[in-house]
Amino acid sequence: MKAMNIVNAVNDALDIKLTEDKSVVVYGEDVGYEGGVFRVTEGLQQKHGVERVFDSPLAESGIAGTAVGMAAAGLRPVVEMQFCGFIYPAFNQIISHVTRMHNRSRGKYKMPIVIRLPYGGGINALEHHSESMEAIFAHIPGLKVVVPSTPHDAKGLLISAIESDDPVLFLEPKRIYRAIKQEVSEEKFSVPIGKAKVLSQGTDVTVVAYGAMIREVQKAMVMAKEAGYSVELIDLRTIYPLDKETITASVKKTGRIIFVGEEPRSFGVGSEIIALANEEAFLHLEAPPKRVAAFDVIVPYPRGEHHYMITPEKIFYEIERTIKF
Amino acid sequence: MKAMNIVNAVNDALDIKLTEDKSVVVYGEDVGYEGGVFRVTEGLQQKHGVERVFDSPLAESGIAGTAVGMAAAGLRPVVEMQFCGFIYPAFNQIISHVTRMHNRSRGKYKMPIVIRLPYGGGINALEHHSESMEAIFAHIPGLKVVVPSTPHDAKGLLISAIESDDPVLFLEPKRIYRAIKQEVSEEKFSVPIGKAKVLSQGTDVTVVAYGAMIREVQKAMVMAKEAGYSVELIDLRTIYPLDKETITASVKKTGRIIFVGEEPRSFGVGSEIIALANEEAFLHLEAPPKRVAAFDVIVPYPRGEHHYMITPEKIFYEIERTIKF
Amino acid sequence: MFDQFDPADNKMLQVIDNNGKVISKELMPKLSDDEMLKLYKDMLFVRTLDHMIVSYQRQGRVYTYPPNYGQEAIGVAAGAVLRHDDWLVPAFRELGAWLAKGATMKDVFMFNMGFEEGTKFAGANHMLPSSVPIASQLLHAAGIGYAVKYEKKDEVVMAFVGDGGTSEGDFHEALNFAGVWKVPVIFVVQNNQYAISVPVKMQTASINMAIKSKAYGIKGIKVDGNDIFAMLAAFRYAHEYARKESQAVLIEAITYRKGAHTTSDDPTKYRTTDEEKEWDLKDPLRRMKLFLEKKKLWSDAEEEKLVEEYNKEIDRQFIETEQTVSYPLEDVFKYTYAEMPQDLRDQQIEHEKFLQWKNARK
Amino acid sequence: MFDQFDPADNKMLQVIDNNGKVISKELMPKLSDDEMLKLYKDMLFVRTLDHMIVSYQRQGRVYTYPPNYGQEAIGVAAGAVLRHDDWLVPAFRELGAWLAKGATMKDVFMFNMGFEEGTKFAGANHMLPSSVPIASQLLHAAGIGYAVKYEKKDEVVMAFVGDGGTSEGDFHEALNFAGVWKVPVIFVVQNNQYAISVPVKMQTASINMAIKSKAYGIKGIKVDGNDIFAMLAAFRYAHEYARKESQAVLIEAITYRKGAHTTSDDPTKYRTTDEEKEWDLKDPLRRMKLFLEKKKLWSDAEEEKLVEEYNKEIDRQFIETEQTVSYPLEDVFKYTYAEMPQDLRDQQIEHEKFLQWKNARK
Ligand SMILES: Cc1ncc(C[n+]2csc(CCOP(=O)(O)OP(=O)(O)O)c2C)c(N)n1
Ligand SMILES: Cc1ncc(C[n+]2csc(CCOP(=O)(O)OP(=O)(O)O)c2C)c(N)n1
Ligand SMILES: [Mg+2]
Ligand SMILES: [Mg+2]
Repeated sequence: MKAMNIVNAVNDALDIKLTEDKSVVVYGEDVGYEGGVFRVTEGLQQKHGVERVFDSPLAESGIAGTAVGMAAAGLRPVVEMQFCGFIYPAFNQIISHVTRMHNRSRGKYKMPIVIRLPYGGGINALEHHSESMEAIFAHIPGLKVVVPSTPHDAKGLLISAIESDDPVLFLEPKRIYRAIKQEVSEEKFSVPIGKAKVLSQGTDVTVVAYGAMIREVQKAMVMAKEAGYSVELIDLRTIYPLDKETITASVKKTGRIIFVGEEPRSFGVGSEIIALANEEAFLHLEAPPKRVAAFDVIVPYPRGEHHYMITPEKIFYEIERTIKF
Repeated sequence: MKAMNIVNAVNDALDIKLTEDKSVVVYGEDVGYEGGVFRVTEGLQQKHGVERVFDSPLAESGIAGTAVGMAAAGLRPVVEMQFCGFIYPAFNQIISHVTRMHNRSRGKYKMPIVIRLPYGGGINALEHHSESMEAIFAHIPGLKVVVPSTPHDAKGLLISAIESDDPVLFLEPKRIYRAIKQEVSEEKFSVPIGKAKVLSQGTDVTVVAYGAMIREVQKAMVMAKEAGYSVELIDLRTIYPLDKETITASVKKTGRIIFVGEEPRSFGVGSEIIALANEEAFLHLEAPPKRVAAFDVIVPYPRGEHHYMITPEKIFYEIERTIKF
Repeated sequence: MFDQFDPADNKMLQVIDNNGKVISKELMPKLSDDEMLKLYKDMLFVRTLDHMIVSYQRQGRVYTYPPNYGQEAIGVAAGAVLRHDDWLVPAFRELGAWLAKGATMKDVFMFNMGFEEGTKFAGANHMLPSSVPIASQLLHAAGIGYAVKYEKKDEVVMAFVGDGGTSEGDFHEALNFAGVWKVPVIFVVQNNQYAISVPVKMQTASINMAIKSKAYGIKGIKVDGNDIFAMLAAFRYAHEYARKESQAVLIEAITYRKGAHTTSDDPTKYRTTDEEKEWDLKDPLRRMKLFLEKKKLWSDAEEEKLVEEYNKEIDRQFIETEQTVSYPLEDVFKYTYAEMPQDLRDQQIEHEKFLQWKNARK
Repeated sequence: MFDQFDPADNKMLQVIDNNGKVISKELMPKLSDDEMLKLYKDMLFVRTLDHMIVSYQRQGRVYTYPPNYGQEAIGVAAGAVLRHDDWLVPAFRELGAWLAKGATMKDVFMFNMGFEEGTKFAGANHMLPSSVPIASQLLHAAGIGYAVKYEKKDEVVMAFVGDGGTSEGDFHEALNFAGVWKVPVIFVVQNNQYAISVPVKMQTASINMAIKSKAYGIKGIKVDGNDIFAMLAAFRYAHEYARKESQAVLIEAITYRKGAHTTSDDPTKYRTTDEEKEWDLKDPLRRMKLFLEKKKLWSDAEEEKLVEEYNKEIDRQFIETEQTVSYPLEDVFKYTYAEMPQDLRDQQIEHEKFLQWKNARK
């Protein structure tokens, strides 16, 4: 066991897979020599060589598109998009090829590609550096979308992602990159894709969240506890495919469900969670399923971000309103 | 009044705006000389000149990106993306600039851009020619997303879209481009963005749909009528911003709501409709809000499309299940 | 060869003229008579197959089809240099190369009948599916090039794109990556003068397409794409160069799409018969036939007989394909993921319940 | 000039050497002594402002900032040719041009303090906001070029990008559109040798950036970006050419980012002090100062005094900005749409209710 933050854990997972599987290659802008702008890939080029861990030209479509070719030729590329707001130039390659080549070739070519994406707000960054547009990707058939909220899960999920024969969008909540340290095994282990985790048991309301929002919910839960409410917290860990079973079981128990996300509210992951609760547990619902998410606006520059980001107070407020409904 | 199909109606709206406003320009791949692969812009270059209606190089990011520049310089570009599956190379320009320039410049630069996009399946076309990924665009702050289902609305909504100071994604259901003829005024008129239309009044269940699905629902309604069910049909016409009032009023009346769409089901427009019904009319719901949408798979090539497309039978089946819930 | 035909000088590699006369002996690729005949027959086969599919389309037996008519020399010459382990990254108008790589007529039929099975190219080693989003496939070629180099394999990658496709950002990124990574990829631009209705002069202001190589520090050459000997000479040279030097190359093949863009297109709307007639004289089959006739290697009578044989075999296989293909429901679900999510399974089960209800109702 | 410095020959336009000596008289732009002094003072101002912002960042008073240090000549020379109605499409490292167009210090402060107000550039006519998604802005320039031509206005568009930015697909599409449309746009690549940590040789294999112009049939020229006279000569020529001929131009300015990529970056990780020292000799201010000193137009004493004045004024305005800016809640909602949808209004109202509850609780 070793104390790791999320940055260390991702690095460790990459290191393990690079060591045991020669078909793994890691690249992206500044990923090689420097080890990435967040230093997530630090030391990997030195250890595994410049052919396996390297800097690409500044072109996201190029990064995703070449990964498709590499995957077709038998490699397992793990690529980084430098910030969430810079994945969009790669959008065509992702939706047209990363996710469709397997289908188009009727399984002849698998696409074991991992796209790592530091995402989310709260770090006082320039525009385009703070967004949380995972709903867009969750809607794309052929993709799996994964988000860890702890160092342990970051390591285990990334190992699963690299070993998956399907493409995985691996979201890294950069706001908590270094915020949490946890004892994590130095051995190889994996956390399955598609399985949510019940972080706290409760009886009054189910809260579903992921990534950096988990911490915020946990802060709200302290307030809720004081107020005498019993909250069940589910860390989704995978956005697509959703762990319907875990969510359904919980909402059937509590009768109330709140989604907390930092994404724009409309047409988001929250809507899907509400749809799921309706489809799977309609007769158990005692209050309208609720989403606590960002406004449908463009992410503000840093000085406006405090208006925009979901706070523990806001979460508590909605918990209380839902319970009192 | 003149008998028009949707192709004629769109052409007529463009013609009217080109005639009355010199700042309107129309371009895209094959849009100029030939009049577009669907002949939607036929005759416009001949009438309004090659500077105003023209062919662009084959580059969708280029088309959207230059539109941003033109809009900043005071023009009102109306661009065409040739098929729904080819808008993705323009994704970065759309999400990063078309929708953000107004905010980033604090209103100094308006973005009166219309992006026309023939979309949807059912025409036996190659892959990438049949998709229906409007949910992705509806989730993007700063964009308005509009879909007509009749020639009249096509004309009126397009005129509103061109006159809007905000960017509009104008979805054209190509499956019914020529399927419906309707008497449409040759005068200028507009249909407001953000207003749904109740096409049929009913009491048992509300069905929400748009585009080519309206016709399919109407066919299902014949079956429903025979079975003695009274269906209220709402044509959304605008996906963002949603007409909450109309939908809410209807679901409060019927107590049941079904969304019908040809999009992949998860994380789609249907999820948002369900969320809306919950948030606005929870206590009126007598059955779980339902979405009838495509599977979460890649749109099949033509010979598999019949498995994939939503049929009147399927819609009727779900109407009945919801009513009998 | 690259120096001799520097695209900055806008020179074009040509071996025979419009009358099939050799105009540059030193560039004529070494070929036995049989090899020459094979090239011609391959072109003839492509042309015949192409015409047949167009006629199937008219009969409503296949959906949209993009004819190769007029561009046969390029694909056939490419096919002649591609080895079993070399990679083919297709666009959609280089049938000769597809067939050489092991794609079958049935694949092509299935594709145009609307079956994904037809883009699998099950029997074709190292060939990607045909790609619809223009130019995006070029990046796959650069990535394969990287993998080939990384694994120290003796493989060359060849990727196709049209003149219109050179305008896409992915064209740029692909050639740039390939240039920086120094990978053995041959990018082939089939400049057939049009992107649907848009003429090439509205696509780019560069003096030719080959010169775009300079933007990426790679070699480029402009070739008469209707001269099969020129194409073969260029491909052989580029193939050797790419392999030996581990470098990318850009080949511009000047040609003309004699047919429609696809069967849904009507080229008379945007081009003149004068223009078409001018290009008729440059037709790749016509030119090679004149060459072969001069050498007494080929005759009209032989051609007629062969085309008849081709027609028969094509029709036989087409009918066989029509009779055997099917699209079961499960195929809609099976291939979106390598490991199918439970939810998708559930969607299938749910749909099957609906189908049961539907069938029970009848 | 474009023929004299054909990028295919990899020549670079230079007017003064590292010691400020004129090495090519005929290219020296016509300038009065005052005009020369103004250019120098503008560079000095940019450098001073730049250093001050970096120090504010260290004090935690602004967020990330990308220094201009070492690249001042390019922006200042650009600013000297841009007229009131000309358009500036910025990247993020050409402060001299911003200020010349009418962007204020306060704008820059607000931007780096994290206020959208700072990218409005309210007082700058025809200047777009600074653009973060690399190279995407170049397409806006091409579009503005189209509008200018369409409306027959006498306006030139100038757009900036870095060496890294040339790898993006949008770079390609922008130059290609501008080439086909024949619009008066000057594309300026500030080749400062790095894209964050990635050296330019890993960005492209082309012999230089200027040669990429050939892919688009436009003129290109490579210029010593640390030689303000060379930059001015090139900009003046290109501006005249773009206007008169309605044509696009690509200018590559060879320079060096002496500072960090942004204040979050540590360049010692990826480059050597030897390299940095070599470039110190080419510093644009140092070179012009040596030139001016030879002409007895400038002295250390004058410089010291002026910098002190600059520092005071900068600090005064910075403090004023700190004291006056604010970010009311409504600003979060107000600008996403020109016509705000009702739903967004409702979201604001709902949030205000929450804030009332929150305040009541305290
Ligand atoms: C990204 C994208 N945009 C648009 C299309 C629609 N489209 C199909 S073929 C074509 C023209 C292609 O022209 P070119 O590259 O010259 O190839 P050619 O058809 O002449 O062989 C277009 C615009 C597409 N398939 N992909
Ligand atoms: C599309 C996109 N990808 C990545 C980034 C992150 N990023 C910001 S600056 C930069 C390097 C830019 O290098 P260059 O173009 O040479 O300009 P310079 O910083 O050297 O002035 C990168 C990768 C971005 N802003 N936009
Ligand atoms: Mg073409
Ligand atoms: Mg740089």
